[in-house]
Amino acid sequence: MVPLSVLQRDPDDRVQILDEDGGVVDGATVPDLADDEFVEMYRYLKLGRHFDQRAVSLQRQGRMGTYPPMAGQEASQVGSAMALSAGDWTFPSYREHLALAVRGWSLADDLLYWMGNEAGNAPPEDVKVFSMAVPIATQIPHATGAAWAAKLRGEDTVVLTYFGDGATSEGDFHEGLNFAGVFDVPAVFFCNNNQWAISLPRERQTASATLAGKADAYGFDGVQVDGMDPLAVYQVTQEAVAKARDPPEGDLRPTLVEAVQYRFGAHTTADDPSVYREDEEVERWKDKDPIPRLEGFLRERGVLDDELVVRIEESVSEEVANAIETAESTERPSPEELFANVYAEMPQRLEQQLQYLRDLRERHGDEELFQ
Amino acid sequence: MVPLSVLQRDPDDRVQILDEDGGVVDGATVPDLADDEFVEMYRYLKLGRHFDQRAVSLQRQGRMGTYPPMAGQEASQVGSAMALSAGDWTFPSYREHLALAVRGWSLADDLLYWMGNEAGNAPPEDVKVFSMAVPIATQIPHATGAAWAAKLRGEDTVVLTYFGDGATSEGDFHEGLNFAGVFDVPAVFFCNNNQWAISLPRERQTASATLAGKADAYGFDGVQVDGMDPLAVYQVTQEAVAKARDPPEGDLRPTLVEAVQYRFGAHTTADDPSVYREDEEVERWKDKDPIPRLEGFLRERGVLDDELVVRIEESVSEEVANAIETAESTERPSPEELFANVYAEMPQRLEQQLQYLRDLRERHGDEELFQ
Amino acid sequence: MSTERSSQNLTLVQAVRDGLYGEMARDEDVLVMGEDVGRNGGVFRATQGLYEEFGADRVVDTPLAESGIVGTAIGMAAYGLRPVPELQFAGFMYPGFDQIVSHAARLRTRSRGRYTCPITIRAPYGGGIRAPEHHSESKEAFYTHEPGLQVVVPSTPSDAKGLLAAAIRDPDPVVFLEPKLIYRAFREAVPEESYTTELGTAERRREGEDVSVFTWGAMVRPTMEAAEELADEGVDVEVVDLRTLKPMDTDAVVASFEKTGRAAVVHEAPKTGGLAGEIIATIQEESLLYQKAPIARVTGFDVPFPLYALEDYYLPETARIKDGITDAVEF
Amino acid sequence: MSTERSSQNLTLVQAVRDGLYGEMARDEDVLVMGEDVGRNGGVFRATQGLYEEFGADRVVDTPLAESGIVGTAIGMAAYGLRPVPELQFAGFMYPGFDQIVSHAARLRTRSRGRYTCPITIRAPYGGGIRAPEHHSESKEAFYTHEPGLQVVVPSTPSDAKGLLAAAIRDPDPVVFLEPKLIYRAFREAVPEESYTTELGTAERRREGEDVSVFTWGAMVRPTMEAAEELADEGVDVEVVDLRTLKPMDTDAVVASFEKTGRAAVVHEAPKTGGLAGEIIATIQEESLLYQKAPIARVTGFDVPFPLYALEDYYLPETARIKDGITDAVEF
Ligand SMILES: Cc1ncc(C[n+]2csc(CCOP(=O)(O)OP(=O)(O)O)c2C)c(N)n1
Ligand SMILES: Cc1ncc(C[n+]2csc(CCOP(=O)(O)OP(=O)(O)O)c2C)c(N)n1
Ligand SMILES: [Mg+2]
Ligand SMILES: [Mg+2]
Repeated sequence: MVPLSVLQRDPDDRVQILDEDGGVVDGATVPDLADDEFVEMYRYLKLGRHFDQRAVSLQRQGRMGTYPPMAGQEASQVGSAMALSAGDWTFPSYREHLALAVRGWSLADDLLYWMGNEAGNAPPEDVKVFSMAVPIATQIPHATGAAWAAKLRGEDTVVLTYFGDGATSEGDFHEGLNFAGVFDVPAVFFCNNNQWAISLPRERQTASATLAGKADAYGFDGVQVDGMDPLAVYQVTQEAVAKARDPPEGDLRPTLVEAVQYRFGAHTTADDPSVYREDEEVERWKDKDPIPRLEGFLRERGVLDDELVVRIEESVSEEVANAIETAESTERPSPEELFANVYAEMPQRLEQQLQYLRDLRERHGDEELFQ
Repeated sequence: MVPLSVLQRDPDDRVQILDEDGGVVDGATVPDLADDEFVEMYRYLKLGRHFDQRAVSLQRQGRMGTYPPMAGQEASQVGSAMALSAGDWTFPSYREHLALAVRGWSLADDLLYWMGNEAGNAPPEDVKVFSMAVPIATQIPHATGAAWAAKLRGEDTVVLTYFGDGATSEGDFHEGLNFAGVFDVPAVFFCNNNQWAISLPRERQTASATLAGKADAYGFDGVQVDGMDPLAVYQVTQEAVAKARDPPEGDLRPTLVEAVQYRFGAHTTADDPSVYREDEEVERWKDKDPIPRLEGFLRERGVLDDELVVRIEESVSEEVANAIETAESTERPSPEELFANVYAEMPQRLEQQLQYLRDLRERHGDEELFQ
Repeated sequence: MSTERSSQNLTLVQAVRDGLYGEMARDEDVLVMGEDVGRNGGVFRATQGLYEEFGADRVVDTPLAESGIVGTAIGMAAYGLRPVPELQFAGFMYPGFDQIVSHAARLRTRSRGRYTCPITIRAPYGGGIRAPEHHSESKEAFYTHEPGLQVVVPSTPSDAKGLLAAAIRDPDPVVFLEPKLIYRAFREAVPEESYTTELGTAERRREGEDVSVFTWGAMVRPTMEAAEELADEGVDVEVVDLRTLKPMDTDAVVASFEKTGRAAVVHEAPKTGGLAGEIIATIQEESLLYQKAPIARVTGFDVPFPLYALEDYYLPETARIKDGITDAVEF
Repeated sequence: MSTERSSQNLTLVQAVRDGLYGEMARDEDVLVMGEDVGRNGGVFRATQGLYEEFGADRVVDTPLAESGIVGTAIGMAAYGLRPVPELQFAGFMYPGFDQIVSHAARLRTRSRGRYTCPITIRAPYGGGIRAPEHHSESKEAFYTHEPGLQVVVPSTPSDAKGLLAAAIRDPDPVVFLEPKLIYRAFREAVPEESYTTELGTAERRREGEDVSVFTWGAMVRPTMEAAEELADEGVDVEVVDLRTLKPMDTDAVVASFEKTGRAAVVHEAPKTGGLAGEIIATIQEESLLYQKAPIARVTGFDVPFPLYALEDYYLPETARIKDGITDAVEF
């Protein structure tokens, strides 16, 4: 007997596997992962949380520019990224530091990017992640296009793109999903509904009952999932990916996943959330913190104990410290980089401007230029 | 016992009152219009059809520029426009020649506009119609904004905007409807789904089951109506307008109406539909032609006979002939009009350019300029 | 540093807020709308306190959709209100670009004056604050090329308030670009009462005889610095702050140029297609016979605005401006 | 009028179609997408027959959404394809403007070359065919100001084919604007085989000694007419067709100007902020000492492109161009 796909549920009916204490909710099936995969998932959550804290403090210390924290949102990132196959593609926005790490892009590169260096936004060739997009929702049509290209080439690739609740109001969300439905492309549209778009709460972003329900307007499935439950996110994404690759007769490939979650911290380090929301609300959502939930589940399952937690914490600390060390010891980009990647071949006018910059620096020295 | 509003029906369940022969379908209620209003409705349909034929032939004869015909779509225009109150506003696209006439904008002005004269796009002060918008879907946020302004001012006004099936794919459709839901503005979004966006058929425009169903994404009602049934269109629009003005507890003001219809002719006089669609399809839709349907209904009701039809045809011919006469005898705009309405006050540079144009014309004469 | 009773010592962003406050108090039809302008008071605090003062109907937190913001503002304006939409950064105006150029700019023409579009579109603009990608754009030239628009860039707190009030009261659309590098760079005495600074008028920031520099926004300060340094070297620089970029005060440009016969134009935007070209073309049309040297363009490079590690190399700074002026003088 | 076996006598729009055909036949990764480009063959028939030849996967009728068209094309391009999106009219490019300037133009820079965007965005552009509102825009200056873009405007059938092929093969994004006034204005011998015409190179259409005129697209023809008429009056006009507007062949511009010392620039776009300013600024930077007279700008007016009853008054025509050139000569 084939169980009804989670994708077929009413979008208001949120998929959940772990309760707030890490117990398995009634009727839920735990995804078929090996123990070490569960532990890996846990380690990633811890890695993300720790990375986030360190990144915020780097910014505070003036060692990094503006940074968008993700505490509270780790489960969505890890659960979804782990559900992809090696050949699948990720099109991120700007907050998925951890999802990118799961997919093999180094945390050091992520830091480098937030330190103002484009080199950090160029994933290595073997990492199937697109450069981060800052303009809201604009990566959505890119993902549709890439998925479409994969399909046209007869490849087996699935493209997953992340965006926020706020992004669903942009025209590009609409156009990107509409194309995906019409051309039936193998894409997963993963909405990290963290309840806030800077200061605008979800309920003022749209009058629609759910965000997942918006999928209906494009003819494909939408599903709401508890975005702070890594197992539920994993399961939903996995089904969406499987359907994208090989849809059942009569079904379209794309899926809109609404992962309901909360950002514990500020929108970015430049933001002060106390202006627009109550601490109480934050506290209520902290009850859903994915880390203790998965930890509870793993302890119950007998694959995690105090000792392993400590080992994981140590290794995570070391990994983040190394990433920071790498990022901070990376040379600042040469000013000549300004001109290096505008076109494949540098046009004459840019060569002249580059020469002008060289002369200028020679004439004045960088110190005098920027006293 | 309050009958269930038509707006509350499943959008797939199309509202219809007249069958293809003009009989009243089972269970339908005929709108509460006086006999002379029914006859007026019929006269408008005839006016539109005749106007359209004449306009196309004016273009053929080189007496007018490109023109977008509306044959087949008259019922949607008349039924919806008649459902508005005098103080309500219409935000048209480019194909609603007849709806604008119902609202008091002269056919002569409409012709003038398609003859390339902006004067035709400036409705008289007492006509509550906005200038036509050619860029697809862009008028939708304007309508939302106007409705919002009316609400902020505590006025009783409802704003109705027209757009096509193709328009639903644009970001502006999405953003305009989403704002309407969030700010709960008194607007009716009236989609003339004529099955084609130039050469793209409805089913390739979006994978969604209906267009009406897209309303769900914005938290308000969507309803499908037989757009070639003037009575059904009238009824649906009237309910949508009433709800916009005075929504039942818990309901939002806006409505998305999908009026299912067909354009009998070309997209514009520059288009050749035989390239992309079969005559057969056109013939099938002609069975739904609103004119014989309403005519059948009125004859059955005993308010229309051969004599009145002839009188109506004569008066309609005369009205259109007068409109053409007026438009063609309107002086061509003065070249100085180029500069007249760019800003409230003409900046110096424009004054200089105007002077330059004057000198140029004096120096060369218009004939030499445009040999 | 004035301590007069009727003036306050404000930063530029405070003056913007003060200007908004004054116009909203003066005219019920004025309303502010945009992303995070309400309860949050704007990401730069340019609308701080307005929500508390005027309420959610007049200080509107909108969904995240720039075309929707501009498009609904146009509908409101046509209906009779005076919306002041904020777009959060100039680099995020583009999703609303179609509504700006195809509608706001054309409504009056299209309707032969029946419908008008008195909106003021505000956006923080320009580089230099170590912001993420797309946050440092200065593409004023996109807007100055579009007939029907007006474009304003203030460079001082008192201008910011006066020009903003003039823009809001103007019957036609204004793109009001606020150089965020100098949002808090300095304070100035700003009158407490409402006042307007006429659109379309340049302001001479420094009188000089040897060479004219035309600039605006955040570039005024390094230009003034360069001028002072050059004064020590015996070069007397005139600095003209254009303030309104469209319509431009070409009389002021031409008058200054005809006096000095030498000039530089300084802007942050990329050189190619930047406004310097327009200014130079105008000068040579009107005053070629006065011209003693090529007019220097001191501008951003023709590259995408870089992430912040390199932004100092992108932006014209005092030394570059000095060099440019010197080229014009020594030719 | 050649009857060589290997060439056909084509109009400009036929040459565009021929160019698309050739590139699609040559490279499987090339695909055409847009509104009505498939079964309908394009509203100007620029893609006629391609759908039948290459099928619905490579000649794609898209939903009506310009940001979606450009945005998905960018994703395809990053993935390795070479999409050639058509936007139905240049006046309807603006909903896709953000994707063009924020993404197509920046992808290479943003990713330090890891991702690139080899797309060619085609759009019919310019006035003169009695089209409805928004169908006659010529805002090439919006695109020439954006670093990372290239902008091409052909003026002859053979250039159209060669430049289009070059654009499609180019590893970076190209905005390819097709002057629809001359889509069918004349025919020319166009080689049957595929070939490319190098981007970034101007073409001298007429050699002359007295004055240089820089122009492109639909303005080349009235300019040539003006030149011929002036020849009868003893003025020897050199006409340079820029063809690629970004990167511009400034060497060709400067060389011609240094020969004649006098110039006019002719374009349809509004004067203020139009490309003439850029050309003039470049000339005076490089060649001020050669300049004998102000460089005339013969352009559209600073008004929204009017409905067709007045379009003839908006567009520069032969008499206006002659006057402009004469001004430059007689100064
Ligand atoms: C087109 C655009 N408009 C505005 C912004 C400024 N901005 C950055 S993040 C943000 C809120 C995004 O909210 P959401 O989509 O919910 O994502 P989240 O930040 O919550 O992850 C805004 C308005 C932007 N980056 N791009
Ligand atoms: C933004 C924009 N893109 C493209 C066009 C060109 N165009 C004019 S009408 C049309 C099709 C419109 O289809 P639909 O919305 O169904 O309305 P209909 O013409 O069928 O009434 C297109 C693509 C346009 N006017 N505006
Ligand atoms: Mg959010
Ligand atoms: Mg249609």
